[in-house]
Amino acid sequence: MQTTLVDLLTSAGLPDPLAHVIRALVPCVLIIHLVAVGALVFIWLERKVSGRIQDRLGPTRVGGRFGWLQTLADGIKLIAKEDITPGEADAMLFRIAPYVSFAASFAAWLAMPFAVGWSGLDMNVAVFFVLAVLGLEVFGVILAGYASGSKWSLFGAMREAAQVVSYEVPLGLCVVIPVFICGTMNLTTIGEMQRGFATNWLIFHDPFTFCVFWVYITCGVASVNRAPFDLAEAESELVAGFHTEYSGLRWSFFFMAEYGSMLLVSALAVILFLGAWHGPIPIFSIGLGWTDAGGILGYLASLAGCANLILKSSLGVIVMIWVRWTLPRLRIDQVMTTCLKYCVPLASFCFLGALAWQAWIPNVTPASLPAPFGIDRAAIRESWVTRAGGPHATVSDAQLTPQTASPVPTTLATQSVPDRNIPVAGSTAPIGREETP
Amino acid sequence: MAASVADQRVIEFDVRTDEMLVNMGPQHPSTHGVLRLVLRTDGEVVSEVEPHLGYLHRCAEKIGENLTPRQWVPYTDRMDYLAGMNMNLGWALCVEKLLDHNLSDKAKHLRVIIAEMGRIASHLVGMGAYGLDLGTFSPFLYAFREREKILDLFEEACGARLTYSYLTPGGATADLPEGWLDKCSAFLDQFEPVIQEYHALLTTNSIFIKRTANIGVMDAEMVTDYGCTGPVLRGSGVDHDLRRDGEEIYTEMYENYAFEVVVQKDGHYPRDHTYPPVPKEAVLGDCWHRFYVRMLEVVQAIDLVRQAIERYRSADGDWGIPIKLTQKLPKGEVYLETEAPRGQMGFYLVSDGNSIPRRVRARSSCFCNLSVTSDVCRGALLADVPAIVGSLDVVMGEIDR
Amino acid sequence: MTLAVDAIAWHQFFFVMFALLTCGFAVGVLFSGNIVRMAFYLVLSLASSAGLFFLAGAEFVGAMQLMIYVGGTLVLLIFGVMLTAQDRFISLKTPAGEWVLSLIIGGTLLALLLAAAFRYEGWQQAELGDTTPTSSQADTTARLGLSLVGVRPDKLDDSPRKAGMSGYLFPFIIVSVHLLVVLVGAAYMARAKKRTTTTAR
Amino acid sequence: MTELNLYETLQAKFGDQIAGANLEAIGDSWIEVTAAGLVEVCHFLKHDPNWQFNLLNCITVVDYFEPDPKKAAKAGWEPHLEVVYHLSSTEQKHEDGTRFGVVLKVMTPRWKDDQEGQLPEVPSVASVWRTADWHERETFDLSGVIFTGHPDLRRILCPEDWEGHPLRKDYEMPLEYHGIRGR
Repeated sequence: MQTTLVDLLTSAGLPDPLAHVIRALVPCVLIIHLVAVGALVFIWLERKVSGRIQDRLGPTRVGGRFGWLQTLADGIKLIAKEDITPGEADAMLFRIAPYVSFAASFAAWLAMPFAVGWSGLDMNVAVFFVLAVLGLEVFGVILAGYASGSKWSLFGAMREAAQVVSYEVPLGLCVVIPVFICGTMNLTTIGEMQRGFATNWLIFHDPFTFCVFWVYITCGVASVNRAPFDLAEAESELVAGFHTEYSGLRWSFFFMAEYGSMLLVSALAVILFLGAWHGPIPIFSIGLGWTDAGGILGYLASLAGCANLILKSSLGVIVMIWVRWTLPRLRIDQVMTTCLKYCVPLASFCFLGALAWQAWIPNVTPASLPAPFGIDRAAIRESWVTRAGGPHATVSDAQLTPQTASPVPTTLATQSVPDRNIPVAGSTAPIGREETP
Repeated sequence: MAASVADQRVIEFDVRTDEMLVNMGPQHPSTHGVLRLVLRTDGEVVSEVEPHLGYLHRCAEKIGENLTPRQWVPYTDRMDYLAGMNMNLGWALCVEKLLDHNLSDKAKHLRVIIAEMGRIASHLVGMGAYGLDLGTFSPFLYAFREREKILDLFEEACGARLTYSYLTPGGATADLPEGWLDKCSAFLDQFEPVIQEYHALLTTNSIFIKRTANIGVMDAEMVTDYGCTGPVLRGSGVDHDLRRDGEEIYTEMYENYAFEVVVQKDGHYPRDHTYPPVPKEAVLGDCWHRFYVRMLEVVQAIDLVRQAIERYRSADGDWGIPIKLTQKLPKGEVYLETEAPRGQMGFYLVSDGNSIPRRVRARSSCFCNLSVTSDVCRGALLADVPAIVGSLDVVMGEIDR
Repeated sequence: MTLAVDAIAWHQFFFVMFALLTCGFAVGVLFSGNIVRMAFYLVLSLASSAGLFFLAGAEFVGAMQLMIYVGGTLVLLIFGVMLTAQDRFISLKTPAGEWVLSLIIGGTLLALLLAAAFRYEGWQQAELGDTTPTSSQADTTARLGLSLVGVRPDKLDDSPRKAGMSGYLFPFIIVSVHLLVVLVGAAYMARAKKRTTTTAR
Repeated sequence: MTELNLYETLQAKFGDQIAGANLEAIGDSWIEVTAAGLVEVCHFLKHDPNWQFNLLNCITVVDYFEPDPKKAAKAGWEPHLEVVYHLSSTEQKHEDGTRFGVVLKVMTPRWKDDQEGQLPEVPSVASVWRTADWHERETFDLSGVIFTGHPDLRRILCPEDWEGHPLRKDYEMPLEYHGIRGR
C-alpha cells in the first residue's frame, strides 16, 4: 500500500487538516512556479531571440553576463509602478479583469502532466478541461477592454474576443484527432501511448495527424494572440488594444497570462503530437530500463521525462517568438478568413482522414516495440465495442486506465489518483467501479 | 420582471450601429511625424478620413523673406528631414537658375553622388517605417542599420548626420574628404546583396502581399489630378521622372548617365537586376506597387552613384565654391522642381533686385500626396488606413513647413 | 498535538463554499444595476456551479459546463451586452411594484422545491460519515460517449436481443438539429441590412 | 510648343481675358490672366489635346507691399497681390525633353475694394484640378485670399481660430494666443 504524502505528514505529527492543506498546496506552488518562472524566462528569451533576429544583442547588462535578470528587474519595476484606474473606468471590473485572465491561463496547467503521475490532477477528461479553461481567458480580455472606458480598448477587446472565440472551433477539431487515435482524453495515457522511438510519436502516426499538427500550431498561435494574429494590440492602429489603460502589476498579470498560455499551447502540442515526455531515442525506458524499475531510478527517469517536455515546449515557444519578429500582422478579416476558410475545413478533412486511417489501417506502428501498457491500440478499440456489446469483455475497465509504472509515490503523486491495482494481464475484473483499497 | 429601459422606442428593432468619430492620433513620431487622422467609422469600415495638419508648422516661408538665399539653406533640410540633401539640392539649383550660375562638371557629379545617396537613405526609412505600420518590427532595424552607414559617410563629408546644409547655392560647403569615394563604393558593394534580404523580408512575404496588394488603388488620372508625384505617381504607371524630363539646369546633371525611369510599362519594370516578380494579386497603383517602385529606385540610385563616382574622379574644375553670403539677386522670379525621394520638391523664388528675396515658396510633394488619403481611404477597413498612409510615405516636416 | 476537531470534512467544506458562491453571485445578478456587472456575476455563478460538478467527481460534466455555458453562452451574452448598451453603463432600474410581485412568485417556487426535496427519504438521514471523494478515475467518459452513440452500457445484462440498445442517440440528434435551426434563424435576423453609405461631401 | 505660341493661342482664344505677358523676364516668363477668365483658361489648358497641363504644381500669393513709405515711393509698383499658378504636364515636353511649364498670374488688389480687412476674391480652380483644394486652403490660410467656389475653404496649417494671415507683409504677430506669449 503506497504511503501517501498525507500519511507521511500525519505520522510526522501534523494535524490531519493541515496535512491535507499542504498536500494540496504542493502541486499548486509547483505549477505557479512553472508559470511564473516560465513567464520570467520566456520574456527574457523573447528579448534575446528578437535581438538576434534584428541583428542586435538584447539585454546584456542586468544581473550577469547575458542580462538574465532583466525580467526580474522589469517585474520589480512593474510592482513598484502605480496602478492607475482611469476615471471613466468601471472600477470593479477593471481591477478583476487581469486576475480572471491569469486565473484561467494558470488553471489550465492543473491538468497538464509532466511525466507519468507527475500532474496536478490526473483527470480522465484532461484535454477537454484544458480547452474549456482556455476559453475562459477571453473573459479577462473582454472585461478589460470594456471596463477601461476608452474607445480604443473597446475596439481591441471586440477584435480579440471575435478572434479567440472563432479559433476555438478549429483548435477543438485538431485536438480531437489525437484523442480518438489514443482512445482516451487522459493526457497521461496519450503521453504514454507515444513511448518508444520517435517514429511512435503521434505526429508521424499518419499523414493526417502530421498535417493537423501544423493546423493546430496556427490555431494555437491565434488563440493565444501572438505573431501574425496579434490584432488586439496592433500598435499602429489601436495603440495597445485592451491593455492600454493598465499599468504596473495589473499589466504584468496580463503579460504573465499571455506567456503562461503560450507555454500551455505549446506544451499541449508536445503532449498530443510530439511524444510528451519521451525523447526521440528511448534511453530510459528501453535502454536503461529505469522507467519500470521503481525507486530513485524511476524518479530520475520521470525527471528526465519532465525535462524533455519542458525543453520541447520551450522550443515551441521559441518558434512562436521567431514567427512574431519576422511576419507582419494580418488584418482582422484576413484572420477570420484563415480561420473559417482554411483552418476549419483543413482540420475537418484531416479528422475524416485520420478516422479512415484508424479504421482501415490500424496498428501501423511497428508491433515489435512493446506497445504501452502491454496492450496495443487495437485491443483498446475492440474493448470499447466488445465490452459494451456483451458480458465477455476481454479487457477490464481497470486496465484501460493508465498504470503508474513507478510505484514509489513521487512528491507530485496526487492523493486523488487512487492507488491503481496492477492486475495481471488478461484477468477479467468485474465491470463497474473497481475496488479502492 | 420587465426592466424598463429609459424609452422603449430608443432601441429600434434594427440595431442601429451609430458611426463613431475615432481619432487615429499621431503615428510613430520617428516615421510620419505629427499626423492626426480623424476617422468616421462604424467599427471596422471607415466611411470618412480627415487628415489634420499644421502641428509642425514653423512658417519657414515667412523667415525666408528676411534671409538671403544662402542663409535660408538650413531651413530647407529641416523640411523633409529624412532626405535633407535633396532639399538642399533643390534650393541650390533654384537660386543658381535665377543667378544663371553654371557649375563645373566636378560639382555636378558631386551633387549626383550626394543626392542619390540621400535617396537611398530616405527610401530605407520609408521601407522600414512601412514595415512598422503593418506590424513587423525587424525590417525597421535592418533598414536603419544600413542607413547608419550612409549617415556616417555624410558625417565625414559635411559634419552633420541629419540636417546637412551641405549643397548650397554655388556648389557645396566643402569637397569630399580623402578616401571618401572608396568608402562609398565599398558601402555600395556590401549593400547590394542586402537588398535581396529586404525583398525576402517584405516584398515577397505573403502576409505583406495580402496586406498591401490591391489596397488603396489609385489610377493615373486620379494621381495626377491630386498632384501626387514621385513613387506615388510612378506607382500608378505614369512615366514621369524629373531627372529625365525636369528643368534644363536639373537634367544636365544627369546627362549621359545610363538610367531608366522606374515605372511599370506594359506589364513589367525595367529589368537589368534580379527583382522578385510582381505578384498576381497586385494591381497597378496599389500600395504594393508604390513600395516596389521605392525598392527599385534604391537599386537605380546605386547604379547612378557608381557611375557618378568614376566621373567625379576624372572630372576637372573646383567642387563648386558657394556664392557670397549676401549675393545681390537680379530682379525676377524663378520656380524649379527637383525629384526628391518622396516626390517633386518645388522652390519658387521672387526677388526684386536686392539680396533678400520678396517671396520664397516651398512646394511640398508630401502635401499633395497626403491630400489623396480622404479619397482613397473612403470605404477601406480600419487596418488598411495605416497601410495606405504608410505607402504614401509622408513626412510631416515637409507638409507643414 | 492534534487540533480539537480531528478531521475537517473537506468534502462538506468545499461543497458549502461552492454552493454559497453560486447562490451569492446569482443573487448578485438580481441586485446589481450595471448590466455588465450582471453578466460578470452570471459568469462567476456558473463557474462555481462547475466547481460543484468537479467536486462531485463528474469531471466531464464540469468541463462541459465550463466550456459550453461559461465559455460559449456567456461570451455571446457579454458580446450582446457590449454591442447594444447605448451609453456604456446602461443601468436598469426595476420599480418597487415588481419587486413585490417577484418576491411572491420566487417565494412560492422556493417553498415548493424545499418541500419536495425534504420528502425524498434519501436525504433525510444524510449521515456525515461518507466523506471519501468519489474516485475521479471512474471512466465517466467512456460510458457517456457510448450512451450518446446509442449503446446503453448500464443495460448490458438485458435480454440478449435488446442488450444495450435504445441509447440516447435519437434525442441527441433532435436537440442538435433544433439548435442548428435556431442558430441559422438568429444569424438571418441579425444580418446587416444594406444601409446606404452616407456620401461624404 | 514654346511659351510664345502658347501666349498667342491663348490671346487668340480668349482675347481680353489675357491681360498681358512678360516673356523675356529673367528666370521664368509668365502670362497674366484676369480673375474672371481664370477658370476657363485653366480648363482649356488642362483638357486641350496639344497642351494637356494635367499637373498643377503650386499656387502662391506674392504680396507687393512696402511698409515704410520712403522705399514704397521708389518701388515702381503700387501695392497689390499676385496669385501665381505653376502648371506643368506629364505628357507634353519641349523638343529636348525638358519640362514644359507655364506660369499664370492673376493680379488682385490687396484688400477687396480697398477696405482694410476685406479679403480679395479669386475664382477657385478646384473644379479643374483636385489638388487645388488643399493649395487654395493653404494660400487662404497664410496669405488671405478668398477662393470663391471652393468646396471647403478653411485654414489648413494654422489653428482654426487664428486671426490674420502670416505671409502678408503688414502682418503683426499677435501678443498672445490662448495664453502663449506671442511677442
